[in-house]
Amino acid sequence: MRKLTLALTALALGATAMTGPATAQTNEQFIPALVYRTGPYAPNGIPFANGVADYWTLLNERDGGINGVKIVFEECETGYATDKGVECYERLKGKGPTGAAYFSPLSTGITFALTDKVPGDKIPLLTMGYGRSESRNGAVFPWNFIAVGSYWTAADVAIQHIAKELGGFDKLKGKKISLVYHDSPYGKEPIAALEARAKVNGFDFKAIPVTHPGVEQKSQWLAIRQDRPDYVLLWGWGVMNSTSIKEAAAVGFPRDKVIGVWWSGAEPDVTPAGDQSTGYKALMLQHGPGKFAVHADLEKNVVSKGKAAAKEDFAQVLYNRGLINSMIGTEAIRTAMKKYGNKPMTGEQVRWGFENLNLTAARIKELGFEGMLQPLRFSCEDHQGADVARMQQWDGKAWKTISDYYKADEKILAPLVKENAAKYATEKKITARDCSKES
Amino acid sequence: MRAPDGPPVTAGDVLLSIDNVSLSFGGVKAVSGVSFDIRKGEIRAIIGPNGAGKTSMLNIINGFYHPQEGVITFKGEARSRMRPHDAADGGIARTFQNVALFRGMTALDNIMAGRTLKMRRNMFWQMLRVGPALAEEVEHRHRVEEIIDFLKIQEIRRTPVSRLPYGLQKRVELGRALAMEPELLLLDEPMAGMNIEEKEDMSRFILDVNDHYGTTIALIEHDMGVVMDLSDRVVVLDHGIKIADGTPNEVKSNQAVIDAYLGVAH
Amino acid sequence: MFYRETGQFKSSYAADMQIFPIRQDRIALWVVLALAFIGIPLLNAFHIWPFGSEYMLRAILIPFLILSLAAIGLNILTGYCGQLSLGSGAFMAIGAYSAYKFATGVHLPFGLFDLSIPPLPMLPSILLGALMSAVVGILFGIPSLRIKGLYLAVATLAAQFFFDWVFIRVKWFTNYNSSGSVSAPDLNFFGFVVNAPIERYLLCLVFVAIFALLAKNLVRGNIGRQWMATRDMDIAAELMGIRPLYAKLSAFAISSFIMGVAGALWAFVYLGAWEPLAFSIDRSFQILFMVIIGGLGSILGSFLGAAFILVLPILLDQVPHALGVPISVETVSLLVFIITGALICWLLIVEPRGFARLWLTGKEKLRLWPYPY
Amino acid sequence: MAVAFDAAAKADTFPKLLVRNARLYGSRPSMRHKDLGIWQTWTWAQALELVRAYAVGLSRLGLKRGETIAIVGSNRPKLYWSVMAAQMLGAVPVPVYADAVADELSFVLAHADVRFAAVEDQEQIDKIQSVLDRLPKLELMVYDETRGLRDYDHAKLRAMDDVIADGRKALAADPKLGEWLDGEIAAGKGSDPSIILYTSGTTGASKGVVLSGERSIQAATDTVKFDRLTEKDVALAYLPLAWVGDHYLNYAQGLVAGFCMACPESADTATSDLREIGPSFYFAPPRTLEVLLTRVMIRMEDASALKRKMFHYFIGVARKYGERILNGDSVPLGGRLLYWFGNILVYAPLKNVLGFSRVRVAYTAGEAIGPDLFAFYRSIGLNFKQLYGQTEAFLYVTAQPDGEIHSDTVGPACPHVDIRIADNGEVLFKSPGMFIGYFKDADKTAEVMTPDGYVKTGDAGYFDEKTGHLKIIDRAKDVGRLNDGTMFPPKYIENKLKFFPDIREAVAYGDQRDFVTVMLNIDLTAVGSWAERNNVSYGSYQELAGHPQVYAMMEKHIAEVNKSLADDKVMAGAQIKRFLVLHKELDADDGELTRTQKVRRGFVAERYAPLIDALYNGSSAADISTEVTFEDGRKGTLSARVKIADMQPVAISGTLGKAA
Amino acid sequence: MIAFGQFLEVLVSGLLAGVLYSLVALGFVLIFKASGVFNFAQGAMVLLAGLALVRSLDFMVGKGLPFWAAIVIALLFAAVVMAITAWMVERFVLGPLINQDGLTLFMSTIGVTFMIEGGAQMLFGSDVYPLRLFPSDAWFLFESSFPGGILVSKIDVWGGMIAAVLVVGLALFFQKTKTGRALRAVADDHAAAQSVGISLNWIWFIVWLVAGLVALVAATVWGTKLGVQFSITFLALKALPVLIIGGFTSVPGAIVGGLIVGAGEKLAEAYLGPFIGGGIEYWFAYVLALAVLMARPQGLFGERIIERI
Repeated sequence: MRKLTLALTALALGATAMTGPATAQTNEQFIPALVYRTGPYAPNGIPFANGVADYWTLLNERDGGINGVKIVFEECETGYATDKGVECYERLKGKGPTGAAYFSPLSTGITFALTDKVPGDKIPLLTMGYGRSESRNGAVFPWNFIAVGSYWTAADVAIQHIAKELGGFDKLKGKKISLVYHDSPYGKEPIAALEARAKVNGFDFKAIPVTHPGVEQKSQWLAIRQDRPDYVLLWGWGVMNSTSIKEAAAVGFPRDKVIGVWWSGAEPDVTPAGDQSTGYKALMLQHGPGKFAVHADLEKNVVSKGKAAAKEDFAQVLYNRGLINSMIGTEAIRTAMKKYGNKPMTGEQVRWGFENLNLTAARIKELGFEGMLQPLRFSCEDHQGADVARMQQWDGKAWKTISDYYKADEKILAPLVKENAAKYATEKKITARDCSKES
Repeated sequence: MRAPDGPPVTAGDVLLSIDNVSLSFGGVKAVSGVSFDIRKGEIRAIIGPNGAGKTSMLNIINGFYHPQEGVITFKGEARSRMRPHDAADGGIARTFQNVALFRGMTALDNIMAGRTLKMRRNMFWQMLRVGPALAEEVEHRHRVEEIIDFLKIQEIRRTPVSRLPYGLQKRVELGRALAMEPELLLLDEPMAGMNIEEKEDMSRFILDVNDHYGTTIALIEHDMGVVMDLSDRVVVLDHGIKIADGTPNEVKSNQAVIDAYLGVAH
Repeated sequence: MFYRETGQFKSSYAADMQIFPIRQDRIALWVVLALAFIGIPLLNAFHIWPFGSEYMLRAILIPFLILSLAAIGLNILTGYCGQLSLGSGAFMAIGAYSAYKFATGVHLPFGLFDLSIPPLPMLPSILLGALMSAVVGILFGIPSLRIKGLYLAVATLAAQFFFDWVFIRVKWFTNYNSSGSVSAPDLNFFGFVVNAPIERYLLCLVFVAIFALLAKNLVRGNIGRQWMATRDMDIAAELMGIRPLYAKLSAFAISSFIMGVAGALWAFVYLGAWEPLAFSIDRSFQILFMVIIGGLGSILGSFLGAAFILVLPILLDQVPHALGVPISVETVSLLVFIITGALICWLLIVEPRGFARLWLTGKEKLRLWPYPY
Repeated sequence: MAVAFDAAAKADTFPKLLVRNARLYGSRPSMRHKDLGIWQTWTWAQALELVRAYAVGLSRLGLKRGETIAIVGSNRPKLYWSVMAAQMLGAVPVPVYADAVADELSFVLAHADVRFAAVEDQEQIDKIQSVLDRLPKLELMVYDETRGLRDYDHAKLRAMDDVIADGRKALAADPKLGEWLDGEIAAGKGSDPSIILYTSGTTGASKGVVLSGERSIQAATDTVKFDRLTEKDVALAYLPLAWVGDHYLNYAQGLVAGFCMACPESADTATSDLREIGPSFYFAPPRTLEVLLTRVMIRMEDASALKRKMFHYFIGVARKYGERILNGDSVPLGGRLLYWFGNILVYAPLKNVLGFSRVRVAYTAGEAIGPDLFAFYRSIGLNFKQLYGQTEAFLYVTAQPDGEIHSDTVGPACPHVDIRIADNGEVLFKSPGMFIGYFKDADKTAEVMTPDGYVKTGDAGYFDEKTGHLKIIDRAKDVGRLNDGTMFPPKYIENKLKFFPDIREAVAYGDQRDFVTVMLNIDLTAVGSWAERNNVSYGSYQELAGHPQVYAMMEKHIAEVNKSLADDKVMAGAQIKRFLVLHKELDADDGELTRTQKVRRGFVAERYAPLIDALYNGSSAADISTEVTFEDGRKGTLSARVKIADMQPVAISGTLGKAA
Repeated sequence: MIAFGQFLEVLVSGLLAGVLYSLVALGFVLIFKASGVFNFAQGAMVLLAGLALVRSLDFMVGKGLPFWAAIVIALLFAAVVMAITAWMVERFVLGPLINQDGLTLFMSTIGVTFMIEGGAQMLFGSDVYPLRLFPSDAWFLFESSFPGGILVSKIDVWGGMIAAVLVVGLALFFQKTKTGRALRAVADDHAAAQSVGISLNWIWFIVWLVAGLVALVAATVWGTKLGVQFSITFLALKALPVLIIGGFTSVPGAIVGGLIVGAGEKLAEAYLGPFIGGGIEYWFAYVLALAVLMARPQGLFGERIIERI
């Protein structure tokens, strides 16, 4: 009998959960947040999720929402698992008066699965700095917004930086560059761009996979020790990053010749390795850690009121990335409101907002993000909006920006995007939009 | 009684003969140089003190052990090596000293499992379970029900065997062996651990099987009274060597047998 | 109590051997089927709680059905044939990727053996994909002839990790997609494109219903008895003429086939686009949990186990939010972990044979009511 | 199949009925038998075909009109068909109890002059062969079960299947044979002896009651109408084949109504078979009902406290309203509602587990039934009724019509039955089903017949003034008087005692004595279970029976009976003064009970004379040593010291109940 | 010479890595040996022990305690946490499940895994916590013979030494102490052990405690190597092939199995990987294990399974 009662209670509770609380007021914009605050990738997931949440709180606290429309958000724990992510998506997509404004899953696997679903539900997918690189092509991927940078951008910029360190692109010729990557679609994304680059610049490229989760990389790094590449690119996530840095140190590979992608360039990636991380470089998704104008607002309106999600991760790399992620999303909503009026936006309207989002330097400054982000402008064809990145280096205590902005070489990347997008379109029988006809 | 595959054997003929068979495990001789035969239709007992190699002998006959030396001739076909399921195919069934039923299944399913070899429909038909597959299943169920009736275990048909008392488990095991319609039935201590009443029942069943189905039976048994009552001929093993062979009366008065048993008693 | 069996006698073996010999069970089954095939679509069409929402269909019912199917597959191998396997994820992956290849066209550039198959329709693709899974299942089942129990379980992990690697490494499987992720083609069945959640749900339901029936037929037939005999006492089974080779490998084949279908559905119908991580070791464990919690050697148990392992955490996850309790998602998901773990332990203590046995015990009680035993 | 005689003609023999049924209900089941795991079923058409073949087979073996054929075994289709096949040939079947010992068997077979015997299996054959020297006339035994008979000398044995197959072959080969058989069927006259049923007889050797087809069918037709039995009904044939009850209720009524008779797999499985087949027409003697109720109560004792409480609560509700609802009396709405709940939670499930869910008409008879016991079954919605009858009447004398049910009466006379109460209180009757006479025993026949053609039942009874129903008190010759003249109907007292589940059997003494004493038999199941619950340890039946706590319990029961006797002015003087608990169960094998499980009072009194002496001489214990028969037939001696307890009589209100 | 140097380097690092796997595998072996339970929770226990250790260490260092004192107290604290865990597991999970079959017990340890993982993260946080107990740079040996020398990670050597001490310690525990001998008795025959008055509950508590302590030791090494974080639980998967090869019941088997797996997978990755695409060490370890099982179905050191009827 007890069993039954328990089961019934659980069922009843679950049932009420599924109907959704009847708290929805009309003037609210619902934004879901797929987060992972537990499990193997929690160290990276937590700061990002905090940044995302804190920015929304800031808007509500400081501005009373977006143009007077209050932001309501709900987190759903995915644990970085695809099926859990899909469940969260289904759970949250219909909430609020107008449904979910957009989704940001912060997981390549979930992104893939959702890419298939969002066109049907008409909800944009904001995958800032991750996901399918070819989804930059808005004609084929109308609902995906791989904002700020793709892995191909990253790969290209990394090579550009190496060229600069070496003293010119001609110096790349004959050099050995190895990629140590997480053996998954995420880790494999840059290979196409790097291979293209290798062809152009004439360096030896070698890809070295590390099996998930990457707790054991001895053989990979012994191979590197013997192979003696000039540079090692690191495309890891979670525990793999710090392990790579430690192994690099163990085999005596100079840390300043290791260049990580922006997902390998945050505090949780370097602190476990301690001093051994000193000198390690990583790409920046334009921004780095540190406090900017927006942080002052946050401290004033959110932190001081005890409403911040952040703790010691405040102003860290991934926290700041979370802020930018939310900012781009909310600015897209704001843009949409210009067209559709100051009321909660539907996903479809938000998509229009994304496509017409133009973050000028002035606007970025106004928002308090000056120094974190270059101007960004989406269009029907371009769902990336920017293709620049910088380089940072860990000095043992903090990340220091060590380069100016590099612009990715469109000559190399554009054909890749075009080709892969076309392939996707054929496979999925999608007819690409004609962007010239879009308003 | 349908005759299993193989040349027809008439009553009184030798069904199985063991010629000079030896078996050892890593130097330890379990059976050495044993020869005897089993005639069609008889009840043949294999007796001997503990460790005499009786169970090893049964294991050799149904192919579970492969003797290092010697030849086994079954239905006129000599074999030195056969897989257990070949023996089963050839019409040898057995029961086990410690009941070896399929514990997760009901008595009915256990006995039905004994029909495996007789069932011919492939997996595809079984999956659909229509037409010929269902007909086959029904036909074999009918045969199994006859055995259930024969052994008077109707009441426990649907009971998982693990819940049955020991005596009934033994009976189900006999049923499972009978379901194979064996020509030669090997019984390894069919009455071990039974009380007098159960023993009487089991003796009755063994005689009935022999009588009703005409099955040739080779059995190992400790209870000398039972052996003398049941069997037509007895072979006596001691330490892996045959020490006597003959009718119960002959064996009873054989000095070597008396010594062997007395030796055990000391 | 609700069972009134008096007068339900059987005058033929066919009637005696049907899946549900008790009339009340048959009625219950028809009610459940009617609800599943007609009730839910109707409720969905008129947006009536709880099946009116897409969430219920897409996030709960569809994965529940697909994982139930996978659990049935594993149950045949582990529950009926006694071969513990941790490679379910791999067999699902083989089903998924093979179906994908058949649906998008197979081209094997082996020089002389240049094999080209044009893209096949969806149904044959799925079935052929499952067939591939069955073939691989047989291959990886061969060690079971020598290795038993936990050792075998860990050995099946070899298949799991090997295929994890294969589908990442061998670009051929992903049609040379740069990232190695694949996206399912249209679910076109005889010209009808399955797309809406309710259609997807019905598609899964049809597959699950058919395979559950076929699986049930197998396990109660001759081959099923061979499996169970092998499971319970392999030596005795062999001495009775059951060939361990045939029994075990057929279990591997059937089990892998069903898991292959489940894998294809999981990829095509549930995820739509996927990477090998969708079929990782976690999936293998998840399905094993379902089978054990649901009840080894029970088709019904596969459904109950899938419901418990899949649905319970989802429900628990939403409880605090539904009640308006302000707990962070982190705490909630950790609590869900702890509670799920505790429930598993508790259930095992109450009934180590899983839900199926609990169900049977309950049913037995109802049949004997008002008697206590 | 050509039916030679006029179908419209009245079917006055059973074979004619069989032909009629094959025509009317050809595809409906006539017989079911739980065999090989399922209910093997034969339609009326199949049955006719089979019986015809069987009859031809038997006739080819030499069975001729007017001869007798013994039928020995339990309820099996083939044995019923043996009866039919014999009747088809005009031969007279003589059923014999399957559990009859060799002596009884040889008496009947010899007395009935059988040349043929249809027997069930090896066991019966062995039994007959052991007394073969006393049966010089016996020529051939046909047997149903072949098992174990392979090595038997088959000079006097035939397998039934072979006989049937032989008959079938002959029928197929020679079309004339079929016509001949049709002629034989038509030649059967209603007034011919149809069957000889040997009464078990509470005293002396059994007598063969000869019944005619015409009369049997007339009686059965009346009762079939009375209870509105149709071809859609189902009955479980689980009572002894040789007992008039089975022959009447199942065989005769089955043929008349065309309903299906189902034979259980074996006696052991009768309970579960009953549950499976779910009969709509049911008969059980009070003893069976009593055992059943005891079992229910004991099993419920092991239920959880909540369930037990619920069970007893709703049984209480049923006792309050159930019978009234069944009788169609007015019941308050609340009561109906409670009963409705009770039906869902208790009564219907209980009927289901007992196998009574589909019972439409049920009878009990054979001895008086405890009012509480009777009320219990009726209260849960079972239409149990009482009937009164005997072999000589072909069972029915009286029966209770629906809605006129009283536990202490046996109902009014059946249709076409005439009842008269003799001066000495003995019930006399004249009925359509009345027997022709005792086989080869004209003296005895004359003894029980009055000159004007009434049959003496030997039972004492009277018509109840209120209801007009017959009330049976006891055997006419058993009703005695105490020395002070108080009426002493032993059965009446015994039945009151036997209603306690703990008491299996009671034997009361008092005729021509100063006071009433009883010997009790405890019910091992009930008392054993009680002992287990109360941590009373015992090593044997004897030890348990003699246990002081058991005595204390019995004392309580007797005190209750005394109280109820004291309430009845007539019976108040017959209170029990002393009692003892017997150290062994009364057993049919020892001759203490009849085969129908009735106490042989005289025999018991003789056998336990020292105990009875002790009951009346005031001693507190007595030694007894008796010979017992074990199951395997061996004999042994059992000695014990039995305690005797005294009772305090309940004060009697009003005048002493002297002879009225 | 270069090739040989490389080979040697890969081999040595493989062997040492294998020993680190053995540290985790040992915990499995202890529990399986004594109770027949395949303890799926061993990985989670390493996480719990590591988190308890590193969080208390950080806390005390933050309070200004000298490092050596902090580390001693932190180790004690972690040991107490493991003891409590062992007690709870025995009291609430395994105790009630006594006499159930292996699969049920295995499943129950999965339940335990969920609880430990949830509980550990809830109590101690789900971030990554650096732990620095052992040096993590490397020696370069024989630089004279081989160009660049043979690289040997210091932490791996530390791990190896700790493993050696642990094995010796366990051997002494099993041979010399009363409890240890009782454990062995239980391993041999549950019923017999019970009949001579050894409380099975006490034994199970002890064995889980010892396994917990082994997990703590593994956590110190692996925590230093990876930082204490959730991913540490994945080590269990690396320990499984070690177990198979060594046999579930053998302590030396766990070590030898570790050596074989470590060396095998590293050599395969280094010499086979480049030809078939790399990233093969994970499955290679399992295939290796499978190959060993095909030859010896009970593992190299497992007790021989004798087929009897």
